[in-house]
Amino acid sequence: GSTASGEAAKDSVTVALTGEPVNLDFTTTAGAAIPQALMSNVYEGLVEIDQEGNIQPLLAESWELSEDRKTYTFKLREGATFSNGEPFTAEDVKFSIERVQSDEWVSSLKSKMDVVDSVNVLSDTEVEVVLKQPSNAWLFDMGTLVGAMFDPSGVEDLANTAIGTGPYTIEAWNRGQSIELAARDDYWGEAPGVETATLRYFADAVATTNALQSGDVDVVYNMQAPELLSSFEGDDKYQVLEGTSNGEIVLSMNNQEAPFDDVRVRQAVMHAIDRQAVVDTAWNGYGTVVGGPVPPTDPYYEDLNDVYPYDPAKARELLKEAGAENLDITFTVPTRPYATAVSEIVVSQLAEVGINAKIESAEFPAVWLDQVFTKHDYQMSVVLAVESRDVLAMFNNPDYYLGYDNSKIKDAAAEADAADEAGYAEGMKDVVRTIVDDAAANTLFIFPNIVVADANVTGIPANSVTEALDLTNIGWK
Amino acid sequence: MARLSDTAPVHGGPDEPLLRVESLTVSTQDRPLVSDFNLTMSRGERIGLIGESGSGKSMTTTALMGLLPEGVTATGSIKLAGHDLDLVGAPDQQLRRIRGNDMTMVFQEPLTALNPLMKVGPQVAEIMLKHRTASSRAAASAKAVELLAGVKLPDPAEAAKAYPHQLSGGQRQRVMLAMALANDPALLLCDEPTTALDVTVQRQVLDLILESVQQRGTGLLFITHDLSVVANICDRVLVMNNGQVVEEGTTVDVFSRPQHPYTRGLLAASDLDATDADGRLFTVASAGGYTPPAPDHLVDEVPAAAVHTPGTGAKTTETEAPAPTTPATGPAEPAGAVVVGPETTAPATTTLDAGAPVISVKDLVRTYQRQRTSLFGKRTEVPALRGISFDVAAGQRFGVVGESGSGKSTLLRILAGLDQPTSGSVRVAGNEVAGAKEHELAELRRQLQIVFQDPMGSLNPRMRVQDIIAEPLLAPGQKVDSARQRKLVAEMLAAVGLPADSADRFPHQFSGGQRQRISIARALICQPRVLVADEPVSALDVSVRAQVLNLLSDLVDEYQLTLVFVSHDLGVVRYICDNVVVMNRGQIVESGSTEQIYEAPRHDYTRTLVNSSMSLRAELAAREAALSG
Amino acid sequence: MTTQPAAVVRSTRRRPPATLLVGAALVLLVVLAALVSFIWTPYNPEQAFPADRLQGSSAAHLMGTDRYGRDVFSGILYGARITLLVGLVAVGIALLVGTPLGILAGMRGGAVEEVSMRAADILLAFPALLVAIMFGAVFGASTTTAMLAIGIGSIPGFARVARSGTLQVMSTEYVLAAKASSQSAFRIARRHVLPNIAGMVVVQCSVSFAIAVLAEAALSFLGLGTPPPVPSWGRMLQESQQFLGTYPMLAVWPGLAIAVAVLGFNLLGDGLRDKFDPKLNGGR
Amino acid sequence: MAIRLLVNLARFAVTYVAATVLVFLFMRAIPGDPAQIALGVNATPELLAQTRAEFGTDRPLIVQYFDWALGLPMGDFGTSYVTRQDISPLVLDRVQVSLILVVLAMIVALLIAVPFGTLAAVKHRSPGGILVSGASQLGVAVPNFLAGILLVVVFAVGLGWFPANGWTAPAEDFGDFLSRVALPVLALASVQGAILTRYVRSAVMEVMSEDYLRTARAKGLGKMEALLKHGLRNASIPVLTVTSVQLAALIIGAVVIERVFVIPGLGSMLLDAVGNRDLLTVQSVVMVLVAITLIINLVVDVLYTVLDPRIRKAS
Ligand SMILES: Nc1ncnc2c1ncn2[C@@H]1O[C@H](COP(=O)(O)OP(=O)(O)OP(=O)(O)O)[C@@H](O)[C@H]1O
Ligand SMILES: Nc1ncnc2c1ncn2[C@@H]1O[C@H](COP(=O)(O)OP(=O)(O)OP(=O)(O)O)[C@@H](O)[C@H]1O
Ligand SMILES: [Mg+2]
Ligand SMILES: [Mg+2]
Repeated sequence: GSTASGEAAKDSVTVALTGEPVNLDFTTTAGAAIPQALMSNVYEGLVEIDQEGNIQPLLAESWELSEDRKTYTFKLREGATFSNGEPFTAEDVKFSIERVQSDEWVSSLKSKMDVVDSVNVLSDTEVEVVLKQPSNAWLFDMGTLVGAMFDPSGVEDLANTAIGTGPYTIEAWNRGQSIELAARDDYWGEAPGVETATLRYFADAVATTNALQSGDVDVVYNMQAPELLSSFEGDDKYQVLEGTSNGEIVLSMNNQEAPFDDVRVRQAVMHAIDRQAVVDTAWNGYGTVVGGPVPPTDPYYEDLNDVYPYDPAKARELLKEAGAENLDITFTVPTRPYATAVSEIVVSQLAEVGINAKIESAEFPAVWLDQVFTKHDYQMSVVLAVESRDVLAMFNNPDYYLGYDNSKIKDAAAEADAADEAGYAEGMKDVVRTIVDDAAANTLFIFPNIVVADANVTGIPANSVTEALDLTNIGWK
Repeated sequence: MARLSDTAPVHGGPDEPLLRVESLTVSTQDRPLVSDFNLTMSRGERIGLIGESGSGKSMTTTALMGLLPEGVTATGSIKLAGHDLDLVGAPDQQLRRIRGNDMTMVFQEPLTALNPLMKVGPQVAEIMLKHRTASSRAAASAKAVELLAGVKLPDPAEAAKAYPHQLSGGQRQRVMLAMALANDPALLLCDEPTTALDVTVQRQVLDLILESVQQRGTGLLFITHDLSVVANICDRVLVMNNGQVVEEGTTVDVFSRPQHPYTRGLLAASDLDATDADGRLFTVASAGGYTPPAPDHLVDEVPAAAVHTPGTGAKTTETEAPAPTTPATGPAEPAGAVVVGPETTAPATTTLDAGAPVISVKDLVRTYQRQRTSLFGKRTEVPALRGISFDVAAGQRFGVVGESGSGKSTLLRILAGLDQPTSGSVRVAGNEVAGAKEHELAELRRQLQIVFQDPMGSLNPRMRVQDIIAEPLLAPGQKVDSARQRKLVAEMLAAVGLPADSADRFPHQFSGGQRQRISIARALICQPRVLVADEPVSALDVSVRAQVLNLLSDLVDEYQLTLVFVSHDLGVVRYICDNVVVMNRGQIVESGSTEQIYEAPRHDYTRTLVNSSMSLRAELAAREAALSG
Repeated sequence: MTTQPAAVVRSTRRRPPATLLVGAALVLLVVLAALVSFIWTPYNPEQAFPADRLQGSSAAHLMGTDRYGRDVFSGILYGARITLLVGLVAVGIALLVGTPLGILAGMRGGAVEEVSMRAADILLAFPALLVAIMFGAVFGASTTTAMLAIGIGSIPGFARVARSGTLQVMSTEYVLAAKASSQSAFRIARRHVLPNIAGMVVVQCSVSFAIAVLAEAALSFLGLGTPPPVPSWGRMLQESQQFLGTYPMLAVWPGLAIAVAVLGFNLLGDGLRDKFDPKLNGGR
Repeated sequence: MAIRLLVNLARFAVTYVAATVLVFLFMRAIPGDPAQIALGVNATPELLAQTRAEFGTDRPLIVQYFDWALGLPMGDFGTSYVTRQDISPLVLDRVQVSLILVVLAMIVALLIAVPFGTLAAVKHRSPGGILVSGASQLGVAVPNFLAGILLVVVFAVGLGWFPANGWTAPAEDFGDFLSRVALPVLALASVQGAILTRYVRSAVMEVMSEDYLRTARAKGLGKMEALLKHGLRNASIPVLTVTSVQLAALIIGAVVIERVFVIPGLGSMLLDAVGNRDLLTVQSVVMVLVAITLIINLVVDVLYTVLDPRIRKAS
């Protein structure tokens, strides 16, 4: 931890987080907690996604894309080593990518590597990746956890030891309390501003700010209780950063089940809900209302608020048209603070247009995954979708729990992925617009990434663009 | 600290009375319990307080101690020599220094008066430690054992380590007494300290009290129902009735020339040799035709051995009851347990089935495990019954007398199926009790009722008297509607001499004797065939005692009730029982018809017992003789 | 017949103790609130008015509004229903199952005692939370499942309290006396054991009531209790946590309501306990 | 003695086995697939099957049961498929933390409850007694998380006397341990103390009218003194019962306080494990709880007979 703030030349920083990793192996265990702690800090990829959502070189100094947009040739950074002392080479790239495709990886994210046809080592520092078809998404994904670079000798016990090329190693893990990261002195890049960075885990948002106020932690990252911010906002001792994340609060409607198999009913829901009011009441006004399932940091983002303005009269009309007046529905709400907060206001607004939603809680994740996600046994739900660039994952799959009929976007999406960057953005915008027009789901708002920190801490990544919490640049004024 | 002893007191001259009580009135919110009580006691004086049960005797003494129960208040004035303050309304702070030191009290009910979770030794030691009359904890413990020995508790060192529930009623009472004597008080208040004691021990204990009182000039206020005890030890007597002192005077005057009709009634009722025209014992109500004993022409009737002069009694009784030396009827020869044929002593009705005995006890042994005193200490065994055998025929009135702690209560508990023998067999009304399961005892219980020795403990504090008495009517098989229940209860209350409105009160609102009557009423309400009664009249004043004894006689006659009657009062046993067994140390040392035992005791212990018993006439005569001689 | 002390005054009903009166009054208040909520609340307690959020007390909103702009007073009235329901049903379950179990164990001894007390032990070790999670997961979380889980979780407490009291009562002579008059075990339990352990059991009831109300709050928060938007005092309190620094009144109202209910039941419990102790009030 | 010990052990064992079956079945009855949770959204059926095989959750229940239960006597709780670690040391760590927290809290609670409860009983008609009763009743009405939060707001955030939260093992740094454990113990103890106060009051009321207290006063003991020396032990049986029940319940019941003060106790472990459907860990935690509860009860039963010699002989 840290001592009283304001002291000069501090060499450690403590970050408060909610949600502790259960183990260190994101290749077999889902959830954002593991990559949050490890990516960028312990593991690195060939590329990284910067705060604006752009792809930047990391372990690859540069890369070239072939004319047919199918072959990437990476030139690797020299002098990078794993924390076990092994040098980072092209062989490791091949090993890492192929491992995702193997049975060793059981995370569902492995499908992102399906597009890779082969990996060829050209030299120690040059590697060529051949794709089955052109893909814009792939390179972006290489900046997320599937692109993490492993050493063949460092994957024995991934659940408990993490060996990567990043600026930190795991010094200690106090289960139930904290993970201590120690800066490596043989890191290839610029050393972080601190010797140790401690990630302390809290189950409760109020406890994080208490710890900040009593000086036990220096940074509260991804703060979950926006109502508490008011006491920090006017105070010089603290800085409050309101970044964005790639998490969308999605009010899902089961597209395959009555009454939401009728597009008019879904559209009625879109009109019935005042999304700004939802943000204001449920999350104290923090969060961005965008009207579509795409966060502003994505290249194909656009403001789609105009498509379905808040218009209860219109909603009622649509319902009448669909013959769905005085609708009784069940609203399955996962047991998460954001979900409960959102559900209360949503129910109230739905009631105004004559939709009587009965809330049923579902324990998250176990019951929710089982009931809603796997069995599709629900009518309406709400969930925070945190994966980056997940529009297609959600809507381009009729078997997905949303049950959106993807026939209209399937081809367009494939086309966009294969196009060049500009074409990709444009193509995806069309896809997204189609999804929104069909009212496939109601994206209520983009979840904010709120950070409260000691005013003297620098280098805090305000936006959460991927799952990683990048502590490479953290330090003290 | 002003301690009063045989040496000169700190304040006042020797003429100053030890205790002066002026117009003491004790009342609850809605009625007076004691009114206008006056008393002046000088040093070394021994005053008896007698009177009807519930007349306020205990309340008076409790008021002197300043320990009235919640909701009961006292007015008037109480002055104790050596203390300037009036004890009525004095701050607890001050009273605390007096209580237990200058003034001590033996409470009426020994079972509930002792802390059930503390060994008795430490309970006795505590009073010395509290007033620093013992130099150290060890000294106090040693003194406590000494005191327990002084009150004739067998094996005092072991007894000191026992919990109250492991001691017999009489033993507990003696523990209380040891406590009260510990600090050589200036004033000793005794509330029926010997009710649970057999006559030999009673004798010894009385002598002990007398001895310490005489040596130290202690003032003694002694409550008892036993007029012969009063005659034996008290110089003066106060007679209370209905919350008021109705007569006061020297013992001889009051007992031989009673002025107040109530006193006369008491005397009549206490005289078990005298009966009224119907052949029943006198009660206060029927005492009209009774002539009190005139000591002068009775002297020659007194058996020589029964004459006691204060302070010398101890010599006539053996300190240790003799170990059974080949008793006339011992456990070895159960057949010898005499079944006295009904024809010899049968009361009026003789239509008895003389064949099968109602109760048949063979080789009965009960050994208690006295709990380990510490977690790993070893257990000690207490042989309460060491193999006894006897038979009781139907309609018989069977008396059990014997030393305190000789196993009488244990025997009765086993007869009632409330305790299991260690070995031996017990048949009651055709049911084997030994080893019987709870449901197998149902039949037994329909036929047998028990009156417990300790009245308070056997009454549920949360039940009204109505429900307590009616309880046996609710036993399976009985079908009595509630109106009839009320009627029966009312009848029983009248029969035991309790006011009808007692039915709606709770047990703690009654005096000791009243409680005993409640438990007798409960036992008799369903007219059992067998009644086992453990000291059922020892807590009763003589008038009520006479009433209850009459009641028992009636029942025996009317319903062929078989009675097993435990008492230490030989007079009572003699009056009511036709057969007697004498118990000592868990064994029957002698048995036979009452007359036979009383007139010609064969065993040493029986002789001691008979000799130790006191009679009013004898005591009065002795007192007269001492005065004139 | 001996003369008896003149007039033993007939037992007259005396005024019930103050605790009993105050307790009854407070409980009545809660019951009234619950009843009133069936016919009238100032606003629909479930309806959010985002424009009116987080207002202080005013004529329009007696207790202000919460983060959703819901009227707190309406919520308090409505929540009384949930609170009463949860408290009474949970305590009822525990009382009706635990007390007889404990008495049975204390009276019978032997195998019965062994089995029932070990069962109570296991139940005691089994976190109510886990039971609630299971019910919630299997049947869908609701007020009912929460009530059941809390009730079941409270059984061992009652069983143990009842058993230890029973053991003490069974060692008294009045039970011996009852046995001697052939009273059935059931009757002994009802007439001797129950009245004499009632004091402890009543206290256990009132404490359990408090615990149940608060546990419902905790379960609601974990999504295992009354689902939103139905207001329950516990959840209102939980939701106000974040506003302690800014709108403390949001915590004060439900906190006060819970305190009133709990206090009411506790006082009632104490009062009853003292009233039924004949030694304490002269038995009148 | 030896036989009694054996009987007790056998009884313990049977109860324990019954509990294992119950816990095991219970955990299987709860919906939620551990493999599904490990893989999260987007899991494909093939991956799920593969993961289940790896976890062993696809085996017949009876096999799973014995696989787990047979390890228990050896203190082997198995390996969690969520944390991929041996469960035993992890659970033991948490048990230590919880026991320290809860036992300390219970001690403090008793230190509050015994004097105040006695006072409330002795002075049950005077303002002081009514005040104590009232305060204890209000105390019962305070949720312990609220007590915790208020303590933090005042003493940690406001006055800065204590750290707001966190845990340090006593062996590691005793001073820091004390400063961190103070507030959570106080939060738990204040509420538990209020609850116990009520039981103490009731029990003391019960003994106050007993004759032996009058005897004690007749010896010259003051009212209070008599009560302390002769009454408390008599009143202690029901209080002991409740204390033991509360103690057992609190080990998990402290979870809310663990959350507020970020303490790595058994309660939060259980909650996390249930959330992750970490079946083996949940089972193990519950079995540890069962063991603790049984031990507490065994001790309490012995204490009963030590405290009250009248209670049934060595049964
Ligand atoms: N706690 C109490 N509250 C009210 N009345 C009581 C209480 N205790 C006793 N009494 C009543 O006070 C009267 C006097 O009782 P007390 O105990 O002094 O009688 P006693 O003369 O000692 O009788 P006994 O010889 O039977 O012991 C009785 O009528 C009894 O009913
Ligand atoms: N529960 C017990 N545990 C251990 N010893 C006991 C127990 N009950 C009685 N005793 C012992 O057994 C012996 C017989 O006791 P019992 O009560 O039968 O005597 P008793 O003849 O009725 O005496 P008393 O006339 O004094 O009432 C006594 O020495 C007593 O100390
Ligand atoms: Mg008396
Ligand atoms: Mg006896």
